[in-house]
Amino acid sequence: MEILGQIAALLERGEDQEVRSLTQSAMDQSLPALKILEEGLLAGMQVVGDRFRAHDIFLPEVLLAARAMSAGVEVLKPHLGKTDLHSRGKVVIGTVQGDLHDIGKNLVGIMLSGAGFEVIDLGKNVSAEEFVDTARESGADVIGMSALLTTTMPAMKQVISLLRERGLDSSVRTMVGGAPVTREYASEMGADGYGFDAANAVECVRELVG
Amino acid sequence: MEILGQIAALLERGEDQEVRSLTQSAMDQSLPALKILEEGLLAGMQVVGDRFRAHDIFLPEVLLAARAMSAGVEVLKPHLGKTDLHSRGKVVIGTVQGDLHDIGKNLVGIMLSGAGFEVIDLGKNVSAEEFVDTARESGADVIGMSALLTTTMPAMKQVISLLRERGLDSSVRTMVGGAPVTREYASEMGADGYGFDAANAVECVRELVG
Amino acid sequence: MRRVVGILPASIVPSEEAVLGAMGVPPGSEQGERVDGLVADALDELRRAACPRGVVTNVTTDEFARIYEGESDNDTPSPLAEIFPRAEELVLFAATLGAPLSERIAALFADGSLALATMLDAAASEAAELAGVHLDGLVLEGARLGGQANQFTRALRYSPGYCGWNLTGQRALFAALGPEEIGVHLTDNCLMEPLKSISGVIVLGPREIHEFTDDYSFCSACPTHDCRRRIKELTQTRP
Amino acid sequence: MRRVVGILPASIVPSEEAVLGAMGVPPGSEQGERVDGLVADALDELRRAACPRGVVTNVTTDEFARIYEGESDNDTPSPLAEIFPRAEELVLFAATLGAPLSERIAALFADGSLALATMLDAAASEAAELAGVHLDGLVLEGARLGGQANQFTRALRYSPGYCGWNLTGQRALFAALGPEEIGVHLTDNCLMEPLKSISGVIVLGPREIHEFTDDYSFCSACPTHDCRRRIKELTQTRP
Repeated sequence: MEILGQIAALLERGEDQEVRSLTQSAMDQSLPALKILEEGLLAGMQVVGDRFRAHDIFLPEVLLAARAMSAGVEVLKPHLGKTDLHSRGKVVIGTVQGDLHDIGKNLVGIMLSGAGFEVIDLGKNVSAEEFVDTARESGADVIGMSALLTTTMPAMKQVISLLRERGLDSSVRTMVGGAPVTREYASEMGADGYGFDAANAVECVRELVG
Repeated sequence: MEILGQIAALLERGEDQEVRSLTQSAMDQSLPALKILEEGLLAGMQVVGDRFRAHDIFLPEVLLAARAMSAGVEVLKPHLGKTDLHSRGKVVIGTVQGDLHDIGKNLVGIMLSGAGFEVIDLGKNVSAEEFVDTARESGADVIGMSALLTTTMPAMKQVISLLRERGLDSSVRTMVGGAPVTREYASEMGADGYGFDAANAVECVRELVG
Repeated sequence: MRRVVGILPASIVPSEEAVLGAMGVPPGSEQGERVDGLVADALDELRRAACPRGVVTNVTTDEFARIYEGESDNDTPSPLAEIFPRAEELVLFAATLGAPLSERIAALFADGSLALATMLDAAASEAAELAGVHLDGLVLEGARLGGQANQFTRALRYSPGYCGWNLTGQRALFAALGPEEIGVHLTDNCLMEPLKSISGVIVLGPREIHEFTDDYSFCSACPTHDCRRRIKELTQTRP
Repeated sequence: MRRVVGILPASIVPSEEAVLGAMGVPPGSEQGERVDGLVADALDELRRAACPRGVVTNVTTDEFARIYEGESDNDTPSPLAEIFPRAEELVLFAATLGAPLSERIAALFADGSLALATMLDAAASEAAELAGVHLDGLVLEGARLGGQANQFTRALRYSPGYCGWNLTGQRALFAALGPEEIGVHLTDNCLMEPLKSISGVIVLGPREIHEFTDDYSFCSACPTHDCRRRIKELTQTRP
């Protein structure tokens, strides 16, 4: 299993080419794809995530690690079962209606993917109906909403209300985040979780799904 | 058959929406797609081409007519046989190696499509091998080459030489054009045809194919 | 006076340290060759796709009072409300990096180049700030040449959405400035399109009028307290 | 003196007539609503995606003699060879509309929007010419302010690839001017990338030195004889 440790270490350093070729070597050695994913790639990303939360490394290195992870996943993809890639849970993310900022939401998507969640990114300016319909149709566990404008924060509340109206609030949990969103505001509007930054959002989803 | 005349007339005026819906109406009346193509769309483009060559209308109107023609062809496409759309012949076009100018070549492509030829556009900076290989594999009747630089004109000669080398010069004819290419230079390098402008290029291909 | 200016892409390219700073990397920390390469790639993309331009227009104190009042939803008190009546000059401004850059960032995200896209987004945010710095310089130089400013005059920018000036203030600002001419438009939610655009007022005056402490009601919710750095720089920079 | 300038997209947007003229439509002929709409769409695209910028640098007559000599493959005689020794000032120039515009044109062609793509291409060619006109104005104004030119001074541009100046002349021109700074690069075949770029020399001098007749050896192969219009405009335009 030495090779899986190597893959994790290379991924931590953001060596995408090497991660790709070593992942291929692991496949050539007939290691199961799911094992390579979990004990190689995801294990490496777990370390990266932990170090990021500990302010030991910063966003650029996380991005490079995520790029290396994608390189490895590309090799594994044809050999993974349909559910392997999102065994940890499925999250629908988007920036709420009226808001065009999506960099924070994109980072959350990168971090969630790196943590082994399946991410459905609806982009920006997403209506309440689109959030809820997508979550229902895809069987998502969590809806993650982002806003950068105070004026668009009420749109988050609309999504939560619509989930309740449709009786989906027990099966689909909600997480909110973005610069103007405080923990108080999040609980006030009835969100199940609050992600104050991209690293924290992963923890938040883990708790909601776990 | 009144409707085919109407389609032709609308196409001549560049009314793309109307050409689309009237082409659909013609289909709904169970007229054969090939008949609509030839007696409606191509008949209209023929008039447009003739008027363009007579300097009665100018390029912008030709472009609008070509756009209307595309709108109509889109409706017919699923109902046309594989060879219907290029029954008049197949032309490979491109700007020769080293040259990045492609507006003249693009116009030739628009005019040839409008005249019912199948056009394979290789883009710009196209090597002699690419011209010849594509022509052979696609069974093209004509290779049309464009150059805007005097320095890239010798690349045209290379294509003609390569065709001869491979013994394809009897089945694939060549046409050259572009600002610095004169009729003298065209015949000197052994091209079968010379298109001095986009309208003329269509005539030239017709002669080469006919 | 109203001026519309083209700004050279090369003059708004931020330093590597500034880009990394915008991504939360503390100054002076080594990031290694791969990160350096990623920043260099992002700056190349920026140089290629950014088309910075700006517009500035002078307004009187009375005119600005009406613009600042806007839709009467600012926080009170606010630093700007106390500062602008004491300004030597007030200049509305907007600047943008243009639509193609925003489209390039979106395209990189869409095709999965997440690392480069995120880095380019950060670089573009810094570049938009530098376009603002460029306008500060233009306005200061113009005011000095015209005799409305002297060697002690300093410029500080304020924007709707910050420091108590409600984002809805964009409407009055846009009506007075007309930044549509440089391709900047306002959405119903008072967001600017393209996204990498900035707008607000440049306040000219002696260093003293710019000073304030960050103890306003809204300061506790401010994630950056960037005012500290900006005010500090005013005392440090030579005229 | 060398100057690098950003030019506002709005200042290089051609008239509808100029765009149609570039497509071979004779002046004054009515084209109808649909064509007008297509031109308007193309000009919107141009305003959005063009990022014009330019660079100019003064050279002495001796320096320009070496640059013009280039790779010794110009036609002789040529108008420029006779004109430049009599110039008051010689200023190398390059201008570009930037890479995103060229990519936009290519994307429109690729997705089958042939009419709009062709119109935008024509509009962009005219816009590149207007960027040259903009540089003429800058250079003339600078020369007048500096006392190197007077009210009778006129500017005319010459470019490698035209009027007997071989295209290979781009190499010496680029080496002396350095237009890479504004994002213009030369291919092995002396083509500029992005495609909508221009380069050459601006010749300043009294109207008389600019006049020549189009009876040089290469004039018979010239498709435009554009020199006639350009020389005529010099006599008509007010300083």
